Amino acid sequence: MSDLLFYLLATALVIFSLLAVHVPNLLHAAIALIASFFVTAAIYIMLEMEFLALAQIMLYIGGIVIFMLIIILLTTGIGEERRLPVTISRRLAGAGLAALFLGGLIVAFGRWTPPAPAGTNPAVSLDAIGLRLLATQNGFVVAFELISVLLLTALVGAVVIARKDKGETP
Amino acid sequence: MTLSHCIVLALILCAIGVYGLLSRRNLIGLLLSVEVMLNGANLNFAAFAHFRATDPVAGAIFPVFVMAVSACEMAVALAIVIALYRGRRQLDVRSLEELRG
Amino acid sequence: MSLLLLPDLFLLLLGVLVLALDLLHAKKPSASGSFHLSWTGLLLIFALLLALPYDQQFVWLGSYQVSGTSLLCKQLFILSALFTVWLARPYFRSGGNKRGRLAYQGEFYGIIIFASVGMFAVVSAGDLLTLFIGMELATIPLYILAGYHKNDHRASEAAMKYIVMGSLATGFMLFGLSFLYGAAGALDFAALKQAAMAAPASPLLGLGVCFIIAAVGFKLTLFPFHMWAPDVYDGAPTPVTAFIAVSSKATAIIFFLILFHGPLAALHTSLQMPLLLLAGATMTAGNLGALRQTRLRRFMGYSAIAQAGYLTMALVGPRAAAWSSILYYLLVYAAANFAAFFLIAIVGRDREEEFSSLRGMGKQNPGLAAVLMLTMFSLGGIPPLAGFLGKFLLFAAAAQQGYYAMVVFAALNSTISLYYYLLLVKEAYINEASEARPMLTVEPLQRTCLALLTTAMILLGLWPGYSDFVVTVLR
Amino acid sequence: MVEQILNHSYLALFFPLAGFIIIGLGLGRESRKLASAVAIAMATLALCSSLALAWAYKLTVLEQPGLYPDQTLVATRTSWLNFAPGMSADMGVLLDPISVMMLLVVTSIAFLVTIYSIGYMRHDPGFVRFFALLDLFVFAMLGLVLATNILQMFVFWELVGVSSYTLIGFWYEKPAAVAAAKKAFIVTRFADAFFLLGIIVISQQAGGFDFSLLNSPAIATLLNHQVAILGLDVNLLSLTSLLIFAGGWGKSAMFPLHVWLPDAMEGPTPVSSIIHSATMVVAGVYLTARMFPLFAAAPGTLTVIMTVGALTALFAAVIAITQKDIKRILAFSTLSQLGYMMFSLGVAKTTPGGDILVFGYSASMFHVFTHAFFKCMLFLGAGAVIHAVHAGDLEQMGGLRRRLPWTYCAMLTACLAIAGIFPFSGFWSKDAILLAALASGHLLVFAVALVTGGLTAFYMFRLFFLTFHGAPRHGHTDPEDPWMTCAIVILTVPTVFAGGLEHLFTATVIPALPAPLVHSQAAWLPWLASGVGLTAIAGAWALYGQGDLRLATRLCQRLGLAHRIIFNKFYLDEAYLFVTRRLIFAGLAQPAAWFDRQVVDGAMDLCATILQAGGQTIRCLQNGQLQVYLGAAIFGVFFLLTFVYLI
Repeated sequence: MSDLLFYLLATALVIFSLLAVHVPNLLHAAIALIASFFVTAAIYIMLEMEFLALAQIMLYIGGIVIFMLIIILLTTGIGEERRLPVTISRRLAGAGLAALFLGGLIVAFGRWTPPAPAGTNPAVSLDAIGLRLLATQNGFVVAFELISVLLLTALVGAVVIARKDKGETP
Repeated sequence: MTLSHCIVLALILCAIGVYGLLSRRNLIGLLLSVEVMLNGANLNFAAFAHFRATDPVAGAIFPVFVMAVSACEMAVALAIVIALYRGRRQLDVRSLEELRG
Repeated sequence: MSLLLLPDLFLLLLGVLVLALDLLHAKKPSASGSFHLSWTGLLLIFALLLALPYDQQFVWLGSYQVSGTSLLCKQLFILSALFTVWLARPYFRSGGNKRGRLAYQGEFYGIIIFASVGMFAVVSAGDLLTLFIGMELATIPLYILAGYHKNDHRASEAAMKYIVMGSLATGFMLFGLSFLYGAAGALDFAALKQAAMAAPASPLLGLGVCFIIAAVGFKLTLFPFHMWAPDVYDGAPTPVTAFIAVSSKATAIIFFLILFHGPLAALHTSLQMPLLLLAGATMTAGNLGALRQTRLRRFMGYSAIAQAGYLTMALVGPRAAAWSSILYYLLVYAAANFAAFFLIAIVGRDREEEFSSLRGMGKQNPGLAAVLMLTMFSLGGIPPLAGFLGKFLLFAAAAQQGYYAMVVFAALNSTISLYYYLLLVKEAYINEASEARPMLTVEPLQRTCLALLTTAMILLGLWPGYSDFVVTVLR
Repeated sequence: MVEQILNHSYLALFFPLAGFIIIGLGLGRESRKLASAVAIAMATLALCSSLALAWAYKLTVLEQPGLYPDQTLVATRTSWLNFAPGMSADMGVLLDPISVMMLLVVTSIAFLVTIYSIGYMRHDPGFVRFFALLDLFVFAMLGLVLATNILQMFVFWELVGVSSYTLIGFWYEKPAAVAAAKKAFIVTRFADAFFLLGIIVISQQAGGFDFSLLNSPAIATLLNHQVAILGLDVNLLSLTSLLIFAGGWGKSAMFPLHVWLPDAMEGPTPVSSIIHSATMVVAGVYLTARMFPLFAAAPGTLTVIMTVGALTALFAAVIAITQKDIKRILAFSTLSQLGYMMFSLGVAKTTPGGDILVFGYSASMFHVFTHAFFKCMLFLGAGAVIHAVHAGDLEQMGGLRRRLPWTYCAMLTACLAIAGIFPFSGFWSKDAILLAALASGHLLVFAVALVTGGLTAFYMFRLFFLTFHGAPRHGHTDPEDPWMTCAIVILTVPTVFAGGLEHLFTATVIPALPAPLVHSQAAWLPWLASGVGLTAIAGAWALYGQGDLRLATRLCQRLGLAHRIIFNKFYLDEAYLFVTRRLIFAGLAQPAAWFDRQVVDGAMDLCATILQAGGQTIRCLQNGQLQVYLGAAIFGVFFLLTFVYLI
């Protein structure tokens, strides 16, 4: 049962992701990306990572994609990409290289034989995550602090770059 | 559903992202493709954490950090997109050809 | 807590202070408060770094470790940030550069400092997560900086190319880290080391290492991941180019050192072949690419690619040789590159940053031309300048593993590089072609910096005790 | 007193460096008087200190052979570079017979060239810069000569390259000068790439850099085994010694890396003079001599050295016959003489009986010594001629005998010396080399040496007659400059008499040899060599010296034997004409010159073209298209994936 569900979800994920990178209309692509993120969240739940699923929906979908949608609307207008036709040869080249790449990856990965007892870990509880994030031993406090610095820098930088200055000559 | 299947799925997402990067012409489309790739990487972490890792919590936390990092990256990227768009009024990746040689 | 953490904390604090100070000056675009605060702060932190003991080790919260070697790396990063700040100063004044005045001075320095915090984190990381975040913090700010000439198409183009390539690198990095995590089962280096020793031939490790070499290869400009570099070097503002060329590259190579001579040391033997191939291809691509350039920053981009090849070659050496030769070379390379970029900044004040703008320098500014010649000789590896010993140590590190053919290949490559470095010297000594141009103006700050850098290039070559010192610290 | 001198042995190095710093950094462009004063003072001080050092060395080492069995004295040593405990490279001053000899030669020639340059560069706007760079050059060469270890030698070796670059390109307004400087630098650097690897390999194997260590038999034994490199089975000792020799190959401009040397004539003539006589090109020979014990132990290395040397000697001499520019002829003659020194080292191997025969070694060093003086003088004389007629082409000279009497006499002695005529210095050293070649049993090399000697005499006297004899083919002539003449005249002394020191050389350079070989072993050899030389001179006379009978008579009386041969058997002269003009000139020399220009130079150009094409390819790939970059990166990862199979 759960296997079947996984394959269904995996197929959906691949299809939505393909749509996200393939459809000419950017708005549609962004919506496909949102859909693929939702499917990913579902897979996380299957992997017993509820916290991750939640973060996926709130952070990724709530943050990035909406942000991106706004930019798409702001800069290109709906359906802008129609004016940038992608030739079939370009698509083929891209697809060919990607397929080659994937082939290489899978062949390389195929050399790995998973160890025999293929059990699973117990579900990661939210408590464990919270405790680990702020643990003094083997925790992620430093990474947590660093990411705040990163956010601050990116914010400041993005404002500096995106801001339209007065009296600026184009 | 096994670990290998999950990883192959993640690798397929990576290749899809690569396909997008190579074939898209709109710069925002390129950024979308990168997101697909990062999503695949997160899936990888989650899969390893679920099936194999001795320290599954770490694998559950890592993707959250990845999301934050990619949010930063997108914020900066989109700011640059805006700056670029202001100057050129177009976002065709092929128009980026002033710097060459 | 320990004294050893102080530089990192002070640097963080300095970044915040610079940004805060800038808020006070929001109305005055050319206020110099943030500039003075930045460089004095950086200088003090450098002094602090020098004063700290090298023989102690401190692990903070299990994931942040400060040791003698990380202190040495941090000194390098601070120096690079310091010279970047000095180099950037004229760009915020009107008339300081032909491409136009930059705005948002405080933010610029703040971002440089925060990026340096990220580099600090890379050299101090104790687990893969901190390493990853540090690497991103050391990179994402650079995308912003590359596009700092907002109204210049070329700068925006450079920033765009940089961020797209960088994002791909981030994707590779994540896949690599996830495979390493899969192989080790945990994120800390100790677990990784154990896993690598237990099963060095695991394909998971192999995949992880491939992706990581690719990802860090972007930052180190290894062939064929180098292609963004000439474009970004060309489009970004000169101080940013210098910062990318020195700090970002140093971070990347130190990342490799930490990984391949630390947790993944068990794979070192099998890594040598791919690393050497990459190194050989990189130095050739860089040297050939530089042969026919006419734009100065683009030229420096290719030259930096070639240098990355030499650096990578030394990775195959034994641990002590690799660390000492690479750190020494980075120092030497930083001095020569900053000198070159100061010269480019001086030329770029009223002229295009092209080869032909150097003409007449030998007559009008003989001092500058002499510095140019020294810099190019140092980059080309001519004794007694520091570049020679740097290269010698790199080559010796590779030769210690018996890769003689590679050393000859690299040495011949450096002969090619001499050709184009001399091209620049020749240009400076050619007389003014047609129109009479005003003399180049050199600000006192630039003069001081150039004097410092030239002295460093000469002294490091004459008393190369530094590499010896690195070996002592490593023990 | 002696100890004081030895303790301060670094002073010999210090004075030229001080000169460079004072003149280069301290003086402005216009302080010509001061600059020349400082330059002369420093050159004098350097000469004095080196004389004192030689004296102290003689008292300490040579007169106490028991204390210093290998005659080597490290006078100064400071720690410089520590690679590992027990493995460090120092900076120091090494005194042994050849370094002391070179020290004296370099400082004395530098002293004379400095004096000469004051006259020669009088009107040059770069007067002050010239002396600064000259001092730097001398400093670099002295550092090379006195190096105690191979790394120090390499550092100064490259510094010689740098300073020669600045000197050859001294007139940087001339594109040809800049190109020549660059060519010299890059070609020698190319060879140095191998030299550097040689240093790295040997230092790692031996665990040190000192010459005393590297030349010890233990190291040769240690290295003497087969290793697999790129699938080939090679002897590590041969490989290492050849790598090190490659440095000398480039620096001493052995065929086919000689292409830079004729072009280097673009520099001012005093520079050519010092480069060709005592510095730079001799450095390669000096390196070979310095590492000789190692080379001698390696199978095959000495054969390579000998072959390359003999080939260069003959090849360059043949080409010199065709040249028209006075300085180019001298350049090719330098090449030829360097070939002499090189193969002389190469034949210094083992006799059929198995004894070590190092007579070639001392002969080579002796030739370095004598050649330095007469070659320096030839260039200074050529400079004086060029200075007088403002041209370097032989076709614009002629009849300068009366205008430049001092130069004329001096040049005559130098030409006689290089032609190997008794009793001038060249006679003795060339004879020693011929004897070494003969004694080694390499008859082909001996024949080459003999023929080259004849050719040398021929082209030198061709130059001499075309310059000074016949009718003037030029307009205005400047008078002789006292500074220049002074230097030239002083040089005649060693040019004539340096040969008398031969015994000193054989006695000190190879004291271990029980009974030094003397001329009596092949009494016919000096006669044969002189005969060839005189015949060649006569031939040159027949071809180029005619039209001035009075001088011809005087010359013929002086050269009694050749006179009689030519006058009594006139058909010989005809035959000689046929041989020289038809066979050698048209059949051999011109094709050789063509080969040199088109093939050897062309090969270098081809390399450059290939590299440039590579550069163009890289530029084409870098077409600005982001997705091409991305694709390249994807390919990169794809290829990296093979690594998974490697582990």
